[in-house]
Amino acid sequence: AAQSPPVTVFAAASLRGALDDLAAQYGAPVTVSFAGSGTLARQVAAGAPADLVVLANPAWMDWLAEQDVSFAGPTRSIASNRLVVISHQEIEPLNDISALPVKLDTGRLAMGHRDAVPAGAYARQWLQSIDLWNRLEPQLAETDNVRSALALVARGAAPFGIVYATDAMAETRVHTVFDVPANLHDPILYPAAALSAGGQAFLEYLASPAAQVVFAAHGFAEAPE
Amino acid sequence: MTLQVEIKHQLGGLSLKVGFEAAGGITAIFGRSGTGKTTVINAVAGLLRPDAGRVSLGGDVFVDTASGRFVPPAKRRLGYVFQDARLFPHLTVRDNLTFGARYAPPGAQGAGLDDVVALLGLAPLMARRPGTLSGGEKQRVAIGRALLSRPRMLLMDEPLASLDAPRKQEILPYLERLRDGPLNLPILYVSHAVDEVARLADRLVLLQDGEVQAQGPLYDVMADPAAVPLLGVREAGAVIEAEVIAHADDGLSTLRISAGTLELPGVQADIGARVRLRVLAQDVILSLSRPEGLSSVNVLPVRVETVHPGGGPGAAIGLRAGKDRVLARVTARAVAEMQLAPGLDCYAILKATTVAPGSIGR
Amino acid sequence: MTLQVEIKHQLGGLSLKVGFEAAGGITAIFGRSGTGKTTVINAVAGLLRPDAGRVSLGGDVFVDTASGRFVPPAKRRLGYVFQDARLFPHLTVRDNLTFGARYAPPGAQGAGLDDVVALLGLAPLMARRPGTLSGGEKQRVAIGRALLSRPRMLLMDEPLASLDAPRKQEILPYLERLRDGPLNLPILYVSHAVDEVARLADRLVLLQDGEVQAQGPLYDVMADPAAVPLLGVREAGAVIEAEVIAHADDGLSTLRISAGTLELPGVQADIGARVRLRVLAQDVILSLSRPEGLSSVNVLPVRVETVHPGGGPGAAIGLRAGKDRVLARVTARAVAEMQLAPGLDCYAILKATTVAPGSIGR
Amino acid sequence: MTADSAAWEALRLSLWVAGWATVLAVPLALWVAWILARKSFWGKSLLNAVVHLPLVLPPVVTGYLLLISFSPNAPMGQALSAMGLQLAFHWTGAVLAAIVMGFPLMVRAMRLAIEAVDPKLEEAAETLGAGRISVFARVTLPLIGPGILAGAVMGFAKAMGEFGATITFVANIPGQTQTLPGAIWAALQIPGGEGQAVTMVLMASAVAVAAVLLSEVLARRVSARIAAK
Amino acid sequence: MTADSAAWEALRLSLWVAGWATVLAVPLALWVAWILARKSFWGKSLLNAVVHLPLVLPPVVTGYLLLISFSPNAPMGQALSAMGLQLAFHWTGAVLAAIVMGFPLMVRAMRLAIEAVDPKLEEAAETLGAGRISVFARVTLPLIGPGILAGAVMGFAKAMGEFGATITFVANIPGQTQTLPGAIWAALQIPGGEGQAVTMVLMASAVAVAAVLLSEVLARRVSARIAAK
Ligand SMILES: Nc1ncnc2c1ncn2[C@@H]1O[C@H](COP(=O)(O)OP(=O)(O)OP(=O)(O)O)[C@@H](O)[C@H]1O
Ligand SMILES: Nc1ncnc2c1ncn2[C@@H]1O[C@H](COP(=O)(O)OP(=O)(O)OP(=O)(O)O)[C@@H](O)[C@H]1O
Ligand code: MOO
Ligand SMILES: [Mg+2]
Ligand SMILES: [Mg+2]
Repeated sequence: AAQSPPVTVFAAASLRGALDDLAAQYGAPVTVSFAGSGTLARQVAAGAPADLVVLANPAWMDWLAEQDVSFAGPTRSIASNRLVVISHQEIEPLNDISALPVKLDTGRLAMGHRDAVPAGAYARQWLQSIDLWNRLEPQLAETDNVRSALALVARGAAPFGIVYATDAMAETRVHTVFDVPANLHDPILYPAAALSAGGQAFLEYLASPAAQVVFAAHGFAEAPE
Repeated sequence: MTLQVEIKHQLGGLSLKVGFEAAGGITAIFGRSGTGKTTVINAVAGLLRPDAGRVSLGGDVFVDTASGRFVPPAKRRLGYVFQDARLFPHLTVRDNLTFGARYAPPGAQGAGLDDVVALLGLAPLMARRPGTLSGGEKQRVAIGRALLSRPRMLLMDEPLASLDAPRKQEILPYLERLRDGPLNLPILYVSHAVDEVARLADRLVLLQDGEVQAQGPLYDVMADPAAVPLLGVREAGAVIEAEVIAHADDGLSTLRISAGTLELPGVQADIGARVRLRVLAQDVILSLSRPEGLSSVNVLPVRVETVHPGGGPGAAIGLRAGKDRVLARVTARAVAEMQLAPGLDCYAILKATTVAPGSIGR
Repeated sequence: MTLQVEIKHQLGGLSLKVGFEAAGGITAIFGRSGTGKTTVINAVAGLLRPDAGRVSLGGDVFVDTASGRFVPPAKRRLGYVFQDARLFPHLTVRDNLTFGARYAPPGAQGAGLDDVVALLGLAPLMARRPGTLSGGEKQRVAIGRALLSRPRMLLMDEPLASLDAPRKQEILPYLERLRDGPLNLPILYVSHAVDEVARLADRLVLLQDGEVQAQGPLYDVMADPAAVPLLGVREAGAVIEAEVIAHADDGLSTLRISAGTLELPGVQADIGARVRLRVLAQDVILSLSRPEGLSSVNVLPVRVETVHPGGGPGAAIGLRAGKDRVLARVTARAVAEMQLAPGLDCYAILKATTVAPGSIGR
Repeated sequence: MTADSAAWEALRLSLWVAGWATVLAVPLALWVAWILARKSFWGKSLLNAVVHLPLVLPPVVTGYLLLISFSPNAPMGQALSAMGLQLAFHWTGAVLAAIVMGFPLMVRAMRLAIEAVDPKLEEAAETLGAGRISVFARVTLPLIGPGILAGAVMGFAKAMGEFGATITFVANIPGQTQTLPGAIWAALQIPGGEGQAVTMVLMASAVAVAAVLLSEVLARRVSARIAAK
Repeated sequence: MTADSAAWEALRLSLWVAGWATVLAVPLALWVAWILARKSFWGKSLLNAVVHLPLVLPPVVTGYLLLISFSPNAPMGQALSAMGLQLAFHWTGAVLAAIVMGFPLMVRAMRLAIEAVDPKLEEAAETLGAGRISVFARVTLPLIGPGILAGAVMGFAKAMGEFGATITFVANIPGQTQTLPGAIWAALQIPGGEGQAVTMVLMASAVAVAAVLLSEVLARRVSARIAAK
């Protein structure tokens, strides 16, 4: 894609890192404006000068599709992710997650806000499905985005947290102690939609095998078709 | 240019109901503390909208509540010397002084900066700011600021209260010159110092509890025995007109009044000029015979017109000296001993030095 | 209780260098505008730290720059009546008046609220706030506030400047009573009104350009011809002591002075009391022969001591009357005609009514 | 918890937090304002700059700095925790965040008011025998009443609106630390949540209007007393 | 763009935005402050409350309201766009957001200063012939200098620190709308990005300290002139 035009991407904050690398590799200048998915969706609906929008939340993409916005192509998910439980201290992986409340003791369990942050919503689905929600709810530390939850655990302000696998991988001060089974919550997808030809080109690049290698290096998985 | 004031205003417990005229010259407002003097001046200046009434200067109607007319202060061109100096703290003395100059219409006549600075002794203060001025210095700047705005009329609320006597003696003649000079600047003047008022004023308005108690030419009001409680016993006295007829080498001048001649020191006026003399009632001694060998050289034949017993042991004696009226204050005992009664002819001794330069005007 | 002041201070262009004592009674500070009067009082009050010097009252050293001692104002217990009233705008008149009462030590003697309110005519204002008071009303509240703090000494900076004459005549005797009463409250008093100063003061400090020009007992300084330019020509005059010996039915009292007796109206003192009389130089007439048939009843035999020609046409004649000194102001022509010279015996005529009630003190 | 009851709960918590923040911050801000207005000392400029810092830094940073200082595993947090005072993830921490964020506003308002007081009045009080504390309590304090009120209402308003530092420091836990701004933000993060957000924005606005009106009425009463000086 | 040059770029933009916001907001805030301090009219309380609103609402809401009002497909945004003024997703919008967010602070400081001016001085100027505008320019304005300065420095500081409304209204586009707070926030989104954030926090702090110091020096010069009244 050597002769591609410059693109402006509005992208969910949790993609920072991976997208930076991909932008650097792309053959044209890529500017990325990071924000939360809700903010992004509204901005695009309001006429933001975006060529491509990548959200961390399919619900917001559904909302955006209903607005008066003309996409340059079909929406598609460019990556998927997993939830993990992380700890501040290096401990044995939890084979039995029902031990979590005991391990937590009086500490806090950091995660995204149960409704407002997609990672938090997935975490709640999972905790409810395994009947730990009611037990843990009083001890939650719900944050404004998943990276804040990660930071809480990284600094030790909270001993445990539920974040994306990608976050856990990038932060050296946390330890993954449990992999959340993907079937216990909605699929974690990053839907993207192009608003211009340039955006469409970059979207295609993101879906390309070369890009997927970079995604994988950051811990993302390929999105199911 | 005549100022006509006719206002009613309710201010807390005080019902102000004042009507007076101030035609040319200096009109003094006199009255006890809290009687409404400042309030009246504020109404003239436009800082107070009276509940009802009319204020006009010459042909210009400043306020007429009947027709709803109200001219804002800035358009009235009245130079107001406030009871509190109200200098602009952020401006130097110089900038305070020249503040109003630019708003005067191009042709407006008025005092020049250098004259005013010299008169008020402000030269060493020009670069200072009001914060560090002494009380008297502030007051002087305030006077200068009002003068230099080239007003059509001056409103002065106790302008000389915190000035020393020598400075007052410099400023008073200046005010007289303003009154008498080509500008003929009318002045409304509040003061508690009777000697200032007696010297300067052409008309007097006596206020009491928000109402006019007496008003009229200075002569009449000052000689009104009813005004004595307000003026103070020591300050009552008549004012008479005289013509300067000669200046002698020793500094004494001869002045003619209707009843004869007086020899007075320190008269500044030219020969032929008419001047105004203040004769304090208490400075007049009565004698049945023409006195001999006295240091006092001014003796006038007079006839007793009225004998007005005062509240205490004194009595006010109204005298006719030629066409003039003179007031003498003597003890009740002297009234009895000398058998003072209307129609009696006797002699009034005026001490030469009692008529100080300051009490000669016009 | 003696106040001793000895300070040096540089204030802008003014080098203050003042040393004086104020022992009991009233010490007046007199001087032209900007001469440093307020600055001196501020140093006494503790509102100004002098560059160098010492201030003490009785045994208490307030300031001693040599030892670094400085007593804060609150600990000095001096009642300060400021040149600008400085009332607390958020407090009613009543609360302003009583502000200082609680800081006085339990046993402190002093004026009572009711007395002060009556004296100053504040009763109708008690619930008001300073914002709406007239100039004179503010000043009265400020006086009352200082009095009611039960101070050990009063500092008064032109306290009566904007008061009407009748009110002054009520306040002055009160200040005299404070001075003379059981409290024996010393007062440091700045005023431009010579009659106030002459009436009240025991000592006079004349300031000029930041330095003491003359100081001493009132008599001496007032009679000092060199002080005349500062005091004003009309105001110079001697002060003599007298004893009240009789009160007649007609209101005249007989007073004995060393040279004879005087008949004066309106003397309030008891028989046997010693009072102070002020005799203005210009109120004294000299006669070579004993005058007859005059309304003036007070004639004293005197001897000329000094003849001091003034700057203008007048001359100040120093007279000895018994043990007292009297000052007369006559014209230069009279000096020549009467051949006034030291050693000449003649008669001084004092008009009965010239000695007003206000000029009798102690 | 229904959406509605969550909104009311957030409002209650916001009022509680803002109330405490205002009450606690006023005396402290007054003290700092007084020092800045009246004293000169080494480091005054630094103090002044520090007071302004929460205005300049993104709120998230302030919240983050608070977290680092007071998190359960930080020394200071542990010390306070031992004294029974938990800040991080507690409403008490929201109070602290609101105090810190509102501090520059309060200090500035009070400082301006103190600087407008004529020191000659304080001198007059001193000559009447009043010591420093009395002068402050009986003269300075009443005269700066409108300024204190202005500072308090600014602090209160800021406390009602504070979001970034609060969510970073105490998180956004419904029923525990979710203040009105947190709840509004959360509602806006859900597609179609605007309706609920509007309700809460109206709540916040109503509180703001009420606070401002109240403060104006009080201020008018105070300054009517002082009237024209 | 390297991380470092991004930081410098964000600093430059922040200074630019804050500078414009301050310059534009001062006269407006002064006018509103004057009205609130001196006039009484129907709706004054409402105006006062509206001015305070950005303090009470979460910044995101303010940003969202701005977005709704001025977005390219909103009527007002289109009108302005036709006049060549783009706000949403432009640095000009960041200026607007900073103005709105800093407005309550500026107005309050200026209002306190105006209320401290003795109207008797203005009356004196009127009697000397000065009309309303002259009185304001030659008496009121110089006397409230310190208050204006205080308001300006508060507004500038707030503009430097504004994040929530800005990111919502103009997004966070590096080199175009990414101010220092946006860059700091973005840095914190990278695990382990604190190091870069710290650099930028120090930059912001340095600017704050400089602005505050400068304003103090200026204020001291102004009030030294006025000295003890
Ligand atoms: N806003 C107000 N509310 C109530 N009373 C007021 C108000 N303003 C003035 N007064 C009263 O009105 C009276 C007249 O005030 P004014 O200032 O005119 O007096 P004045 O004659 O100038 O006195 P002074 O010689 O003491 O200056 C005073 O008693 C004052 O207390
Ligand atoms: N901070 C200052 N800087 C420069 N000059 C000052 C300062 N403060 C006072 N002065 C000057 O010092 C002189 C003495 O002032 P002070 O107030 O003591 O005079 P005063 O004798 O009380 O005069 P007045 O009778 O006019 O009240 C004045 O000329 C004044 O201008
Ligand atoms: O990128 Mo998110 O919206 O914090 O999951
Ligand atoms: Mg008055
Ligand atoms: Mg003085």
